[in-house]
Amino acid sequence: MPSLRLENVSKRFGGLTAVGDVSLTVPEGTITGLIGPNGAGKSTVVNLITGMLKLTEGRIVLGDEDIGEIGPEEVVRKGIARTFQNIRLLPEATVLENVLIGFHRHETASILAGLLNLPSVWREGKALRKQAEALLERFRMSDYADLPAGGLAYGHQRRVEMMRAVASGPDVLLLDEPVAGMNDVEADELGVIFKDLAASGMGLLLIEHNVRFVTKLCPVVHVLNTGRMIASGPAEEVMRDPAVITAYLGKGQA
Amino acid sequence: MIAQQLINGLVSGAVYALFALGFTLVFGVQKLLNLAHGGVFMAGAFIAYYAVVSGVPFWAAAILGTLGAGLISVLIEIVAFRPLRARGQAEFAAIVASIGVDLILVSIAQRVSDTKVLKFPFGTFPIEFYRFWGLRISLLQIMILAIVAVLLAALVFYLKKTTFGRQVRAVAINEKAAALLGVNAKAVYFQTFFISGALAGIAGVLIGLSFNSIQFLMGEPYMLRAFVVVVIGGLGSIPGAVFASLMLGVMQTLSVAYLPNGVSEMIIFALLFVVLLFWPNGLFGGAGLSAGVGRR
Amino acid sequence: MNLKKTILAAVSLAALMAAPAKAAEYTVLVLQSLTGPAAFIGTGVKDGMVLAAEEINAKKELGDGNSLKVVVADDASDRTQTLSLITRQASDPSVLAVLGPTSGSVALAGANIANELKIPLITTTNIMDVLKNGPWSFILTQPASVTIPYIGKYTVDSLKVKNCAIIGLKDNESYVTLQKMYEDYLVANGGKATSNEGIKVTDSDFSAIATKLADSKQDCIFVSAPAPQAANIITQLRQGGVDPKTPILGHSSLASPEFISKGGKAVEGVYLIGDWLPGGADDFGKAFDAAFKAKHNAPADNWSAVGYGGMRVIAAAIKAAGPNPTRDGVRDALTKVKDVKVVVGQGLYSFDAERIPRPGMNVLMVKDGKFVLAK
Amino acid sequence: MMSYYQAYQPIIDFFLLNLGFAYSQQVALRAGVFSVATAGFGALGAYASAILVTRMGISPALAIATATLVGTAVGFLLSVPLARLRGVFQAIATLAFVEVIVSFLYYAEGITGGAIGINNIPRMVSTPALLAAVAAVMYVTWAIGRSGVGRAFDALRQDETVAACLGVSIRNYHALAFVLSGAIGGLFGGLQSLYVFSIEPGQFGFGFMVAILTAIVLGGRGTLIGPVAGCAILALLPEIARPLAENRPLVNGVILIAVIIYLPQGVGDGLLLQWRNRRSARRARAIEEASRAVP
Repeated sequence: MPSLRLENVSKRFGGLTAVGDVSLTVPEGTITGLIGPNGAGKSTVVNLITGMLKLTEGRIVLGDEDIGEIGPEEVVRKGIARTFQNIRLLPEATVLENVLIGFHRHETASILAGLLNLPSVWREGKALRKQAEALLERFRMSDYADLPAGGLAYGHQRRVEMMRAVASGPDVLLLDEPVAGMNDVEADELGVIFKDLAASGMGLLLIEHNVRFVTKLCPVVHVLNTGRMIASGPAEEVMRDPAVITAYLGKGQA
Repeated sequence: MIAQQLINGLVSGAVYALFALGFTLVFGVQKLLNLAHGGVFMAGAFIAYYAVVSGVPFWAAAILGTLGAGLISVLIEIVAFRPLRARGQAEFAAIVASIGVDLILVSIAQRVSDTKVLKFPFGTFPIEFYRFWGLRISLLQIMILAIVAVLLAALVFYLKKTTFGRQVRAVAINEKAAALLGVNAKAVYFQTFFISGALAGIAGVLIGLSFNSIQFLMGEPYMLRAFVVVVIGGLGSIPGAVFASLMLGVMQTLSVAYLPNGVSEMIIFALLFVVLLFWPNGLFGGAGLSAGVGRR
Repeated sequence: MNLKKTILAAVSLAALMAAPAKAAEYTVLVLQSLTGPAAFIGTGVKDGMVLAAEEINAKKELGDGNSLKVVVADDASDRTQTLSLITRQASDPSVLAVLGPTSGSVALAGANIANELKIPLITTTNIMDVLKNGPWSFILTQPASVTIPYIGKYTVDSLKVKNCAIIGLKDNESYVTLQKMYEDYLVANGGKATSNEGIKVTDSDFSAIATKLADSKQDCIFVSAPAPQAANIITQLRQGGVDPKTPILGHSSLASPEFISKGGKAVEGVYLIGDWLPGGADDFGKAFDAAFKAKHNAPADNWSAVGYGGMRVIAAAIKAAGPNPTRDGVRDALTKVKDVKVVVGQGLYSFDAERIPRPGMNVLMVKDGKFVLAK
Repeated sequence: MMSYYQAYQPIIDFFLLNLGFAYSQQVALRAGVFSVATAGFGALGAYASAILVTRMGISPALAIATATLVGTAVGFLLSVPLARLRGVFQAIATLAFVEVIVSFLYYAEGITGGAIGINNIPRMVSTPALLAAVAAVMYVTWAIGRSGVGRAFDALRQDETVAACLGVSIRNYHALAFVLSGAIGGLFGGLQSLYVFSIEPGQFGFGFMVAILTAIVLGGRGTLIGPVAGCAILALLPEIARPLAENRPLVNGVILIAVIIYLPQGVGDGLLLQWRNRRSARRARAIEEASRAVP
């Protein structure tokens, strides 16, 4: 699977630099960490990769293809999926329906066939349903398949969002604070699944607030502060970096 | 004659501007379309009319119409818009709810006026004409241009130079962030709706006065014009609305004067589609609103 | 207690005996636009019709204690309502005829369904297509081809002008027909329409048209719009500097008190035609005007006068259809209606061989804030 | 019984016609397209079939097929500038579109008859034909609900950004919604003009637009039964109480506000969702109890 590279990426809103000169790589089969305090620009990085924001400078490359200009729909088709910091499910749809829409980019039945409900459509529908059910099984959510997603508990909603992203079959998965608001037990349960996904060859970019969680999972961690990359490297090393400590704890503590 | 027609066009355009400003102001702050704006405009004219026929002097009736329209507009915010905003995803719901409000206002007006076309009594405003360089311009036309200019200046001053104006712009950019900074978003919405309604109300009074006609459907053509104005000028843009209104007024009079009967309407709306196709944010950029999901 | 009962029984018995054996109630459906865009026509027509029916019943004009039963319905100019209401009422065999619908394509749709269901129907409109639709549909008002020559002739023969600017509604079919007919009349007499300004019923800004006409040359201006809007147009024409000596003319839509109340001094001297001379042209008309005033506390307008005549015409047809009238009988009698006394035009209402009504028109002018016959 | 049916037959037929237009409106709203163009599509379809039948003597079936095609084509053309725009622009532009169509119908007298419209159109459409057309449209609506198209529409309606991030092409699916809305609108416009004897521009204006929009907001934007519920309620209201018929705009206004605030999914969709929620609450309880039973 191809890996994702950001090369000297910048994003300015008017005079304000949200992200400045950031470079990082998400290699296949690993979980890469991206941490930083609130307002450091982590979500901006995700939005730049997924085609929601225009780059001011720099390149975003997947494998050897520049994907820095294409829109969000195209980005997905290139093999990049994401979750949202503030969970965004389709509230009226059931858990299963939320996951099914994740398969959208793999659907092959023609629109005309869909309008007429031809056999090709229901054959494909059946196959997708099977795949979705397998995914539910993997995330231990089978019991909730027919429940409206909007009414689920917080942790379960996070899982639905993740399943939906995984359903699109990405090479690179961007997780925007996936364990925010979860306790350690719940978080570690998800950690297992992440490792599992990485083992299958997928590259994961884990954007987190929870330092403990990131150090546990990620061999390489990048630290962002006020839009700049202030440290990169193995987790333990980075956490000892004085610049990182200052950024996290404030100047007085350093 | 062309100079005379330009004056006619500028006067019509100035009143379009008054109407469109209130409409675009609410959109700029709320990102919601208030399709009841035409109804509020009509209500302003109705209030002033019934005040005049019950003996109130015209200037006081005009103020009553303006304030009344402002209050109706605030009422719309409370009854129809606020519950929707609280729920989120109000874009579509606001369109529906404001159409509903408009239907109610128009039905009430139809009932009150018994479907009749009303007119301010003779002598409500002196009819005087001034002639120079072969042109005729009435006292009323001069007054309209003056009022529009004054109100426009006041509005710009209010938005750019006062605390309230800064708050409005803060809420327009990001309601949550503004709230964190201590801006009372509810108060901002109240004021924008009031100003928007008052502008519509005074436009209604001026139109009713200068074109001798107050009736329950009078908002409809102005609402349609306002669509063209905000698309060309950019939704939420005040200079855009003013420029587009004047342009529209002039275009319309010139097409009545020089083009075959009936095409002016089609030209105007065709223009709307052309602008949408090539400059979806309007010729003046609007309030930094992107049209659709994509890199911005 | 007992006594009371006995008296009651006696009274009702007496009432029964007093009623002649053949006493009958003839039901007529008055289906007009009482709400919606054509309500200004429909409401007046309905008021006139109801008044006429009350008079006919009070004066026992149908004889033998027979009476008219009027069912009033509103279609709001909505064809769904028109078709539903007519279909439903027609399924009741006691309904002999329909007076309505008011105008526009709703009237045409009404005519279609009446011919399909075979029930006599008199629309308020003057559209000839209603007659072409079949033998069961009639028109109450005179088509443009009958009325417009009255004002056309006045323009050409009395005012001696024939090149006129025309301002007219383009979104209402009766107004369009009328102004076209007027143009045709001018052309047939060697004149022409110098310009043709289309307006919409919600328009109120006529400054551009006024400036244009102030600058162009025409011998007269013909305005085809509802009364208040026409008053507004003429006011703006005068303010826009149109030569005050240019005669301004219009058709029967101007024959409403609103034209004068909204136009004031600006409409002085405007020529128009009317079915109804306000106040009434003869004793019959004056009596109607008085009765209307007594009932509605407002003077009768053109449309209530038209409606009054409509009810008189259908009553005459029902009477002529003899005892136990059928829809067939009423229809046949309608085609033979001749010289029914009405309050419009020259006072006598007949259908000609093509079922076109011909009570005639009056050419009026505004003088000192009143409609008077134009010389 | 038979005469009873005859007396109410127009109500049934008009219900079916409105239902068709309601599906045209629904398919747009379902995909998150804020279009009110159905009135314009209906007008074009109606005039197309009326002109073909009355002036060229073309068979009704062919005329209605042409009407559908005209609606489809115009829906596609409209989607070119509008499919990529935000909702409010779509609303404004489609309102203006209806206005352009109506102005054109008044203006192009030679083709459309101007304000007089087209009259004496033979009635060539009967209840069975209307039923068949409604059934066909309902089938397609149902099929959409079962396919990826429906999933994409539903995703777009509920959250455009999420849909885009899952690879749903906003432009393509909004264009598809415009095309479907145009096709259905054109089809029922064609049917209508061969049913009501006469057509004129005014009937396709603001009033028509509001009536159809009210039916969908009232019934629901997402399900097959939404339009049926909405149209049925609106058709029955004036039959239940005449005052409701005489104040129709007022009633529509109150319905629009009340429903969008208190029952935003509409009566049909809302009830369906409520039923599902109640069932799911039971399920959730059951799951919880089961997990408690196994320590």
